[in-house]
Amino acid sequence: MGGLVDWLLAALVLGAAAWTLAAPTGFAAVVGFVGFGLLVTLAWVRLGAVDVALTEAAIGAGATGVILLMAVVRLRGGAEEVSAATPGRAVMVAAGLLAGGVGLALALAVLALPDPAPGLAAAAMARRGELGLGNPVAAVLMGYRGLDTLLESVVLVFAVLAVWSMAPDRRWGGIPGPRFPRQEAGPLALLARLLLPIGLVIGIHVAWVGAEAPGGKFQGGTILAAMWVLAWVAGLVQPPAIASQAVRLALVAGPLAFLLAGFAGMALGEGFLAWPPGLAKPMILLVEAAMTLSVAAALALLVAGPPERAA
Amino acid sequence: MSGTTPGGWLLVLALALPVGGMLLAFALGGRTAERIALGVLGLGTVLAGMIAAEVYAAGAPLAYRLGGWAPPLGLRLQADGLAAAMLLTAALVLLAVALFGRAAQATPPGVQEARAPFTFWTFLLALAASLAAAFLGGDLFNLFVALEMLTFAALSLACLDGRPSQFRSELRYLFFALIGSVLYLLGTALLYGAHGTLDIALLAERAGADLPTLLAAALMTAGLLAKMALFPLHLWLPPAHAGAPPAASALLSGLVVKAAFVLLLRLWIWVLPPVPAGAGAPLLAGLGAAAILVGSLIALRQERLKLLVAYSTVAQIGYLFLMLPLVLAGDPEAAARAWLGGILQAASHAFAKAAMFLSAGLVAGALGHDRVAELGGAGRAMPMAVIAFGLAGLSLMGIPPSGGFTAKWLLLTAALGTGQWWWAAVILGGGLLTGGYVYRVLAGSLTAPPAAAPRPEPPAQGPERVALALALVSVALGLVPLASFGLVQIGRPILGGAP
Amino acid sequence: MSAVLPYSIAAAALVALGLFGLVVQAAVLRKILAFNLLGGGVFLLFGVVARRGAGAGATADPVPQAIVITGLVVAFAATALAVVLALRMHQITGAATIAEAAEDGFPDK
Amino acid sequence: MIGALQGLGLLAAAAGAGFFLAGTVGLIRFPDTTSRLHALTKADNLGLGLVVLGLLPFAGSLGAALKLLLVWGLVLLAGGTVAQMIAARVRGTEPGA
Amino acid sequence: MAEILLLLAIFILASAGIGLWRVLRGPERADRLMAAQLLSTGAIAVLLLLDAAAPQAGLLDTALVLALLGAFASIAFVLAARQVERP
Repeated sequence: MGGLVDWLLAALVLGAAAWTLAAPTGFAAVVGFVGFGLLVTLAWVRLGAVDVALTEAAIGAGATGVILLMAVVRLRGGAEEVSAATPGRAVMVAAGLLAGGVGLALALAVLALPDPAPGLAAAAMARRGELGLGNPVAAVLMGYRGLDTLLESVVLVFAVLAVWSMAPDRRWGGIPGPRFPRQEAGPLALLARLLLPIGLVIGIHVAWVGAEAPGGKFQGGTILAAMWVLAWVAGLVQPPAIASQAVRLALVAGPLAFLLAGFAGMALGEGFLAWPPGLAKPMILLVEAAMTLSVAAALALLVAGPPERAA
Repeated sequence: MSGTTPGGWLLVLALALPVGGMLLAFALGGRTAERIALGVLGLGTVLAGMIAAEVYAAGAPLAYRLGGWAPPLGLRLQADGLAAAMLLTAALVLLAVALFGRAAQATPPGVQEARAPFTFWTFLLALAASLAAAFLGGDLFNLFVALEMLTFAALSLACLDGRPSQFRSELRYLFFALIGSVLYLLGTALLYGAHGTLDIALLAERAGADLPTLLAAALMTAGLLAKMALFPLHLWLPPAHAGAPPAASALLSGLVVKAAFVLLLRLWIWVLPPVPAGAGAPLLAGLGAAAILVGSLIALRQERLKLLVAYSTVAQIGYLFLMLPLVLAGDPEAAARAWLGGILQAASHAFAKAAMFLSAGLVAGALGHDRVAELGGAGRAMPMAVIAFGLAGLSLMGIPPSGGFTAKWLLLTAALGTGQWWWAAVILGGGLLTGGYVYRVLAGSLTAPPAAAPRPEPPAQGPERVALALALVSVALGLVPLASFGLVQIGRPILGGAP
Repeated sequence: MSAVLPYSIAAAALVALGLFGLVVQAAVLRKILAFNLLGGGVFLLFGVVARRGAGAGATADPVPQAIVITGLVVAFAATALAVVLALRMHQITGAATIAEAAEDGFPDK
Repeated sequence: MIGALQGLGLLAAAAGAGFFLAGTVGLIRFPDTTSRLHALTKADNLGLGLVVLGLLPFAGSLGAALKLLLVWGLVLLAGGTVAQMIAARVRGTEPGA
Repeated sequence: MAEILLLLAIFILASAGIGLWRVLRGPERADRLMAAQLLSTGAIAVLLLLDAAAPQAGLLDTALVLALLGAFASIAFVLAARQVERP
């Protein structure tokens, strides 16, 4: 029975992916991609990776889908250009052979992986107690491979600045994205107002439980970012000007807190990015809180895009 | 072996300093970003020098175990000769470009913060952080994150001018970079599945010539080649590099592609067992040889100076790949020569190419155009920039005495020593073609200006001096006695005894 | 443990589909989608690896799980940047593809 | 050993699954967007509602039961409002795909 | 019992899959939005059933996030499209 679920799910995932590629319009392709993200979320659950399922639900299907949907309504026309630039049959066949060959080799290589699989599950489970964390994935992210997480949170700052830097010179310091009219009446305005508090609670809940159960700063931060975007498109809030000091601080708070905690470990003689015994859990929670804020700010600003209006 | 060594804390600082500096520059903004960048990059140069000295003195790599967790569970930073040499090269070029940028990328008076300068200074630090992460990382996934940092930093620097025509070439650049990253990541998934670790030192012990490992290596190599723009994946590079402002082009061509190269060496020399690596190396070197010839030939035909310099990058990257079959040939003496030659090529090209882009930018700025055919009068108006271009050109050609000469000579003798004379022929041919395009530029700039032309505006002295200094370093690398380059051999696996 | 076979095949096929789409699709938005499918295949492969390494009370090896979480966030940032570049290009030039980049953009200053 | 409540729950969940199927059949058979929308709303609201009701006896804790209800509430709320929205757009001047 | 719940999950997944194919074909944008909605609801139901069949920490939270973001994505899209399409 379980096997049937997995085969069905794998087939649906591939079907949605094929649709995304073959869809007649950009909009249809994006909807196919959102469906793909939903199905992949289920696949992660079946693979025993609920932490990833949560992330995929929030980022893969949610945030990526919204960015692409908002892009597709702004990107119009170009049909002739696209068909002129679409490669001919020979290239198609060559690309198909190349891609198929890579896929086939990959499938064979996966089947050739050693059994029992080498891995770090036992080590990761055994030592998470030293960090006071019940969730082994959180132990990897904040402990064993903390540098990855630190650098990744820095990548988000890079990405936000990279997006901002695409603006025209005269818009620097201004407000990102289009202005949305305030929705006073109608079902949408009501729904937005109703959803906001629920979403905030869920976002904070997901970020908070991350230490013990699936969840954490990235997933929770994404939900909070989504709620901000909702308030924005409903006209309830305006994006802050990118010159604002508060925005800059919110963006760097997480990585900076992580970096400082790393040095604190060094100062206490435990080493860079080491969590001092006894203080590990509270320090991690503090850093996670700052990271949640920064992730939420970064993702929301990535959705909002480069500054388009004067402050 | 993977524990923390004395002096390991230097590695932490070398990474954390630019990371923290970037975050602060971003938060504080405006002119403060420039001040922070200058300070951090200056300190970074000192740190890189200290690391190199420490590695050289110890005769062994430095390592730092992060968070106290031992690999395979934890991560480590490590600096062997390769990392130390590249870190020092990067620090010097970054500092030079920062000094150059003080004039070109100053925040205009009367404004609190402007787009291009703020982006430039912040991403200069971002680039320093990314390069430190890429050179010092000891774990393949950690290096993936470093590659992604590099992508964002490099792309934004390339877009700095914000000209409408840029977006198309930058999108192409982004796609190549992203595909490269994804293929690299795919390889790490296979390696983890096969060996249960991504730590380079542990993988070196565990990896065999099994299907997952070989496919992983092939995918990762393909990804890195796309990022390095090795022929035939080079088409994205010239428009992207040539379209950026000179300071950014210098970094992109001089440094960014080298980070992917260091990862490639980690993969081929450390992780892969010698036998399959030896079998695949001639293929890569063949592509490198094609890059040298094709890139140089296209550079010869360019009408725009910056595009000419960018195509020269395509060609010079090719030389780096010639070292692989020579290092892996199984002759320890030739391997040491080829290794030094390859790294020296990477370093001297970084200095020379940065010098070339900076001086080309100065010339283009003063003349108001960069058409190669109409460079007349440039030599009279800004002799220092033209001399810098010429000296850098000597190094790229491989004329003694210069770093480029020593590098190419080492590769050449290693090729002859291992009986692979055909690579030697490529090196010589590439040198001649390089001479051709450098001569075109120099000859053009040294002619008298056309009578009707407006008098070119002489540039400020400071930036010119920076370009000249970089060119001089590239040349001076050739005057250093070979024995003092022992640094780069430290920590290199000895592959002589391949079964 | 038996559950991984369907997902192994799906992961390999997704990589193939994504690569094919990246080469063949002309519109930038479609290329971005194909890149995300390719990325999805890579992440799913990590998922297979994680599942195969389940043990010691973990339903899947936590290390590849953490890697995927990191990777998903980075992929999102890359997608956002690509979308912004595509929108800017579209806004300024009206173009929807990146065909023909070569020597079209070096006006005199 | 299945308790009576859980047995009833299974029945309700099965009925919910039936509604999903009915919704799908509707989607396939109905000729125009508006009637397809009706089919979908049934599947959404009733199908998931019955599944949630059916699973309540299986919930390990009060918190879990509340989460189940919250999920249903969110889907109801969003589904209903968005369906209205879509219907308005279909009647209005939606330019098509 | 767990088998029955799994069977129901398969049933819902399959019917959502078939419905998905129909609606994705269009022809209207609204049809396609419905496709996403249908799959989202189906996926939520599957998650709930899987959790009932074999309780696992985080499954309900995942369903909650899907429900929340499904609602969010639909509204955000409709509002954004309204804004952009205004002449």
